[in-house]
Amino acid sequence: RYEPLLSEKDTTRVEIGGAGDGGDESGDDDSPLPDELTRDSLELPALSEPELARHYTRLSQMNYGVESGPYPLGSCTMKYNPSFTEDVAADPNGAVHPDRDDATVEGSLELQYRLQDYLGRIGGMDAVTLQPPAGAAGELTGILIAKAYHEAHGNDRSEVIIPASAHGTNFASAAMAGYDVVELPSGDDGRVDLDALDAAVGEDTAALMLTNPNTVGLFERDIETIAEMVHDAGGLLYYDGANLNALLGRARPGDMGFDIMHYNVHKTFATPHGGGGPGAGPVGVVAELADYLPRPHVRESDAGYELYDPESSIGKLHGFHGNWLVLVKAYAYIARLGDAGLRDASAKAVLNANYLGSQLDYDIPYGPFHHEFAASTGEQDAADVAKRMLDYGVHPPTTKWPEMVPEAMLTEPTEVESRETLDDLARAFNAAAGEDDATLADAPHATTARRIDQVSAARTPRLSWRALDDE
Amino acid sequence: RYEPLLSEKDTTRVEIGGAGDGGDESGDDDSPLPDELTRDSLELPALSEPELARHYTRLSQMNYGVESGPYPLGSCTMKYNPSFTEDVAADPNGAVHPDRDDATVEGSLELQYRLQDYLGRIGGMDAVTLQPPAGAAGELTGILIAKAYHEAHGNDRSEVIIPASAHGTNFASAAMAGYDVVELPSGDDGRVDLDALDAAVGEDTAALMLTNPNTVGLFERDIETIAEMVHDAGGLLYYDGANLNALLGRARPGDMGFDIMHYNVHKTFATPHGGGGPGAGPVGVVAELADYLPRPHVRESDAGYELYDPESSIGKLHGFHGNWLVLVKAYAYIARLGDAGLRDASAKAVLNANYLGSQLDYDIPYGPFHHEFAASTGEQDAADVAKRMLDYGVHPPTTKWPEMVPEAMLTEPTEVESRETLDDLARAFNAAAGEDDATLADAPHATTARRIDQVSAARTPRLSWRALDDE
Amino acid sequence: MSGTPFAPHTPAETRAMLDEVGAESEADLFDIPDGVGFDGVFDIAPRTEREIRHEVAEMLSRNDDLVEFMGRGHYDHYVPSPVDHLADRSEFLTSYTQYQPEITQGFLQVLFEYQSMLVELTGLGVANCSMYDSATALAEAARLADRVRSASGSTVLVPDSLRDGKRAVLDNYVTGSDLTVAEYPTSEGTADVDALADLADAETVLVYAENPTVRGCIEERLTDIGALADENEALFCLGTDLLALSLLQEPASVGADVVVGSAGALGMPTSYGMGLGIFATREDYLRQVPGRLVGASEDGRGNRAYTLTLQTREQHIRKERATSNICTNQAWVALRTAMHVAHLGPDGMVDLAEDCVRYARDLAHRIDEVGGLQAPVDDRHHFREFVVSTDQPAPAVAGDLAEEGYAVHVVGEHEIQLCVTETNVGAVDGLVAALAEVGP
Amino acid sequence: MSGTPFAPHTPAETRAMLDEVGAESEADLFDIPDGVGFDGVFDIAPRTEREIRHEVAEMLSRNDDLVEFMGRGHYDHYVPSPVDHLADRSEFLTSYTQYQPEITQGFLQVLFEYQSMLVELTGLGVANCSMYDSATALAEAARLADRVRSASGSTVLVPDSLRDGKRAVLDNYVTGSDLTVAEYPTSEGTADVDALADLADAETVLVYAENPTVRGCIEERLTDIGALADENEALFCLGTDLLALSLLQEPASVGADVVVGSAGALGMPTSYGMGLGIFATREDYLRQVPGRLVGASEDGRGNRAYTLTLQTREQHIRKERATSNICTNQAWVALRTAMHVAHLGPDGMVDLAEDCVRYARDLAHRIDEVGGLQAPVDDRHHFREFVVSTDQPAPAVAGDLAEEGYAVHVVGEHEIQLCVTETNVGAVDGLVAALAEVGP
Repeated sequence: RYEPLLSEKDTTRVEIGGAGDGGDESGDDDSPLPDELTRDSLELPALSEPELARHYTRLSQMNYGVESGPYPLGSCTMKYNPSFTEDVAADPNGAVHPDRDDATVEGSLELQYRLQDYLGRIGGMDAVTLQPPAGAAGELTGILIAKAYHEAHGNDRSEVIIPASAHGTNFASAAMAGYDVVELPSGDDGRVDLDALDAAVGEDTAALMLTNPNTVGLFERDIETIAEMVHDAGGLLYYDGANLNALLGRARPGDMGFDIMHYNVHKTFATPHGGGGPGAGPVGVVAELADYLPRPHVRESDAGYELYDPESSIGKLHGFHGNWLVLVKAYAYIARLGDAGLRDASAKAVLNANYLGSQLDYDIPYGPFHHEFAASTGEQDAADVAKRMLDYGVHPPTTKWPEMVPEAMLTEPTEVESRETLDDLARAFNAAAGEDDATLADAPHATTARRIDQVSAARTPRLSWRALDDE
Repeated sequence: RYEPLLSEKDTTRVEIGGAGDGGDESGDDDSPLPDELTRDSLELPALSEPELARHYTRLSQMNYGVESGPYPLGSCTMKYNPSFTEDVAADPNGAVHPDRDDATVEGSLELQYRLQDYLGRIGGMDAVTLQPPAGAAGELTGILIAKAYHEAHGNDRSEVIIPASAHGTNFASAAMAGYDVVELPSGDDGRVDLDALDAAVGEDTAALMLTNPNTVGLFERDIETIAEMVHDAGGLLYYDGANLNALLGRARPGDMGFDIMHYNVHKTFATPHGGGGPGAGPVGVVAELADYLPRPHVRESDAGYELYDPESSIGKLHGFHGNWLVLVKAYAYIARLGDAGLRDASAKAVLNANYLGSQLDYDIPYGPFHHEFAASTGEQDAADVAKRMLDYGVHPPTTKWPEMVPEAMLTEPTEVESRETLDDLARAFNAAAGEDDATLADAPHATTARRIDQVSAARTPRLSWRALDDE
Repeated sequence: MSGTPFAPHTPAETRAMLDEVGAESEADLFDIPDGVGFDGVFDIAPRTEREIRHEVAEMLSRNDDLVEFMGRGHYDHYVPSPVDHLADRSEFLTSYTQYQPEITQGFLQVLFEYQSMLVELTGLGVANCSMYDSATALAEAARLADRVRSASGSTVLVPDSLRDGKRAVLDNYVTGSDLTVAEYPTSEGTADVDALADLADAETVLVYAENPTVRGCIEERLTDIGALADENEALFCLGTDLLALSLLQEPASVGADVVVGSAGALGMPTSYGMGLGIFATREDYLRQVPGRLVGASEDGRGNRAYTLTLQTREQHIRKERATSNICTNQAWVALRTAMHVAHLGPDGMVDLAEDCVRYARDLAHRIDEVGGLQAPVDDRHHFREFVVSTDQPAPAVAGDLAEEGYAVHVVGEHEIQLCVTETNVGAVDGLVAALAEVGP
Repeated sequence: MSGTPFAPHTPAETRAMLDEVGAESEADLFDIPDGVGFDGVFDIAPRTEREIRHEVAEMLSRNDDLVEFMGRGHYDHYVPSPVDHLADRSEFLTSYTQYQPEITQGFLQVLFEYQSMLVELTGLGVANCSMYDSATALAEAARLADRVRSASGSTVLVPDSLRDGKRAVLDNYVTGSDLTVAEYPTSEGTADVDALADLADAETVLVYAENPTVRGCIEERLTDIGALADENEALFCLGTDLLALSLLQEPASVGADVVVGSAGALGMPTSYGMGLGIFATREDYLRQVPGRLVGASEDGRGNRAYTLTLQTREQHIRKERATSNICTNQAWVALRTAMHVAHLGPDGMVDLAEDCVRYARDLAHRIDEVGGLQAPVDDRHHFREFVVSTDQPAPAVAGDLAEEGYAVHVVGEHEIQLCVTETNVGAVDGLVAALAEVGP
């Protein structure tokens, strides 16, 4: 099955300008600008609406989504995205310009305020900003808040400590904020090694960034001790919210001693991932850090709600107010579940991970795990096993990460899968377990596209149809 | 690829009643009805929303729609259905109860009035009812109007004349109204045989039902003579609007002498076919017949618009006001195209049919045709050829009908197809032309489901999952 | 824009295609005699998508924004969002009738599941893919009775309270047959079974009753009515709706031969009456069923597959001897209805149905406490709706209520009818207050 | 409802699964020390779909219903309906980043086409899959300049009229580098190129200019700015938007090294500022590009196939040495934008862009005729928007206009700014009348 590029179907080159002199005010069809201010021509695909509808329909059918089947990508929390949240977000009354006077968008402010409040309760945080447009942006926000806090307190701290098993964004975000990254090796039990932490932490420590449960699903049992060590050294504790779906209603970062956290609403709160985005990465902080939040922030006022600039605000992380539509969907999802639903979501997410883990023929080195686990394919190449799983009509887990597990298959089924689906997944895993390397290396066999050559893609980058034409 | 039935996934049996006495008014969870008024239990599928979303998503992917590819079903006018018409129809302000006092639904009445007006102009008719919920219902409406007209004029007429090549619904609708059907053989040129008509028409003739262009795409050149013959005999002329897409802005049934017509808005005006429906079959009549239209009818009033019962109304063809959502979509489509667009739609529909016809290796016995043509597969079985076309990823035409063409492939590409798509279609046709009977009889080979056994389906009807369970 | 935005032809492509078919111009392709050609204008201005959305929104905003407490055969239940999103997938929405089952297994399976749900709900062996609405379904039931019972008589008995819409459609559908329609009396909102017993005789081919009835009453003597029909060798046709079926007596258990009614209460918003007609019957009458049927079969590899079946009943094959003229039906609405039923599940169906009994009971109780109003008028259990009597003229009460923002039915000089479901139960306080103001 | 409606587990299934994993209860599965366990409540009541739809609709209806004549980097263009319907297909909407390209060819191809459209529009060789918005795209451009020009200096020059939102984001993104941001003056709404020439020096690593500028002016000396950057071995970064790109000077032709800006003007409604950042640059800097890139390759059968490529630039591989921390991006918005561009086609793009010049020109002309108002303030050609000076205090004028139903920008003590596109051009008569009332 092959769908031609739009450019291979039909393109038109439009010539621009010619007659106009820029002073023409007759409203006719001549170019309204002098030629020197315009481009000469524009060539783009030109297709009718029916042709476009078929193009995109066919392409969609060549794509796997959460409604296609299980999507157990570890650390990605690929939940079902309730369609009613789309309807809620589509409300035309929410489609306002971001520069509107805040007194004229009381409804939008109220929704934001309520979501700030919900997130604060769920995370045990005192204040929450909704502005960061993604998890990584949330991390940068949080680290900038830590930096501003330290600077305001006359502390010149240069290091951020991050476990080796952390998400890559942690490292990159800390570096973007100008920090040196101190990488913390995992202990034998897969958790933070307190001795290593003790060695790393000190007066240069601006913050420790931690995911809990960590990226193999283990709860950092020593979190209270960890928090004490970091705080005693004058550092702050940052919580990476990627794995929050494990803990809803069971534990809160704020209660564990974290000072700053981000929420991945496109994970925990079921907003769709959209093929890579948009997400949203709200950041919660303890009261002491509230004055550093990005501006503007929403608060209650006499008249209802208003925007204001926190006193020591770090500034902005988005040109406007972040990813509004995503935030509305998150609000709707949280409202749908409520206390009991949120708590149940985590319970079922953890149950599903444990059940699936129990059905696999592969070793799972670390436990007890919560919402996700890292199985090891041992002698087999995890990436090949994943490709082979495609032949069974399921999406494979995250592979070869984190590195603490050799040939890792980081698997997070989420709460939405049924036992039957988990059994299907287990069958797909286990079928690959017995196969020879040649079969695996050649997989997948049953997909529209066979194994794709990554090396030539990178060696000879062809990143546009113009690049293809030039060949 | 197989998707289990809902019943094969999970069902629950709910027991009903028990505690309730019917007099319970405490609002608790007990059954609010006495047991003797309720069923004992109910067993139905019980699945979570994510499971349902996947079920229906997968089933949709096992279905071919207009956005999947060309759909040249002759006589069905499978146009692209513009998605904006869905948005227009989804307006919650249009979601009113059908019994609302007409003074409180002025907006709904205005839309209906405008659509009546548009359809009248397009068909050359003086008054239009929107009530019939489908083309066949429109036919019955029209024939009942003819019957009421004749009865009101003291004419006891018992026959409706219908060409042999007409749609099956024409025969069935006339019969439902109590008429004897007089079938008119086609002339050698594929059109109405005037001699045969002359022999058939007479004082028993209530009406002649005619499609123009007819079901092999030929315009009935003698339509003026035909109309004169029928009118002279005291009969009425009924126009089956199934093929109206051939004539928009080029000819109007009213101008040809037709007294009554129906419109298939799900054909000509691009409302989606929905896997078999809903459609809508508005009926237009000349002024003399306007008093017979179904009740209620929309007209202008001092205050705006109102419902009224036409003086000699035939009554009703739908419990309420017909298929509202479909009518809104038709209104939006007509408004989008306007005069020039409607005229162009027919021009391109006819051009596409002629172009496609010119590319086929099969004989097309009758012409010049307009928006559709009937190719003959000659020695090959037309149904087998159609099955083989499925292997080329296209939807085949209507087969083995009308019977005046042996092994007919009645083909109507509509205006929405591009030359490239028509060439693809022609390739699919022509590829089958050279193939042996065994290959054809075994086709399709590349589809999810292979050739389906129709005989056993009819011989051993299994029409529900309960029937499957009982086996 | 000089043409339709939905055709892809550039002028150059049009020219090339005309050349290919040997025509000078598009006009040359039309074989229309001069006398009947049209060269006038419709005077319909083309508008953009945006303009039309604005125009229709503007038009429909002129409907008064009233909270509706209306029913009488057309009900408002909340349609879960996934129904909209999944049913709008173009593979479903834009497909045709499944004449090529090999590439339309998806829709066929949905329709098979829809039929199966009706079989479960009615207890009858066969359900078709859909009729237009409950009125046409009833009319087709009468025609079925005519075919299977024509030797014995020609009378169809319907309640005197039958909605005009149903009666008028029934009259039109039997106009070509020998059937005559007669009414039997009702009392306290349900069938007067004793009177019905007097009327039913050997001439009777069909007895029609409803549960709930048009006044919202739950019929208590269905078994007696079924027996009466049976004694007279008439078919017993029961009119109902999908939600009522989930809670009230199973039709098969009371002797129903045909079940008709509205399915549109589930799956569709209140679209000015657009809906879906249920049609289910005993397997005995399978070959007399109107409309489309989907059956299970096998494909060439022995896998289960679905297909339209028993098409020899239908108009495109049997022409004037078909069981009905129906062709285009309400398949997409059936798909939506099946999705809604599946989304509710049996628990959700029964819970909602029981709520509809409670809502009506509780609202009637509250209204009855208002001086000058009596509710329910009928001494019956009610489903969703009931009749209220007022001391004031009912049209004036309804008019006053409209001023207050509520739409209700006027069903008698001093009777209004109210329907309450999960979609308007939140507004009952306001309604009761308004009624207390204007009703007594 | 005692749990999430989006998990399928019945109590019996839960029990069976617990047994399978050897746990007594769900609580046993949580390995949480007592000290940090949470057994409180959030006090968030669960609501039904229907209730939440009603609740949010109610909340958002409290936004004042104003016709917006607003722009300054965020624009309202009509998004054709097929964009909504096609982008909402769940295979697109609910998919993740394409880590398994064999089953995500559809989205990859869409992103490849999006990148290709940007290459056509900018004339540059490389475009990424998306940044969050124009502000973060500009900030990433500065960081790219830092990487490729760090040997030569550390100054980023931006116009003094730069939106606060962009400036504030830029400041945060360069906080970890040695870059300093300095402003150059603007005059008549565009760059003061002579002053810029005085400021640009060997320390300069990036010169940023916008076309159109934040005041809606079309920059007339882009080539000079590009040359200035070039002379100082600085990168020339041009900020613009997709529609402007279709008509105004091609960035590559004026020497742009990086193009950033907003694509969200096409593909998205005005979602309170949610959008999509363009990022395109010369192929020279390919390996320094932030964010995701889709490349063409082949599959095992030799068929063309698409895949994410050059991932070694990215955080999940390169960690703290990545070109950016971006992971989740705006892919689905890019998909919508590509669909909108494809729907317009080149003719539609240019027509709409030309209309945006005419609309602004004509509206300014009409306003200028009102006594007490001058428009446009800047002696430039304008794109969509322009500044108006009033004799009255601008905030008061804006407040009065809001009373009349119009939302505008206040950009100075006596300056307001107006933006006009196809979506509000129908309301200009009212706006002009209101302005004539409140402005002078």
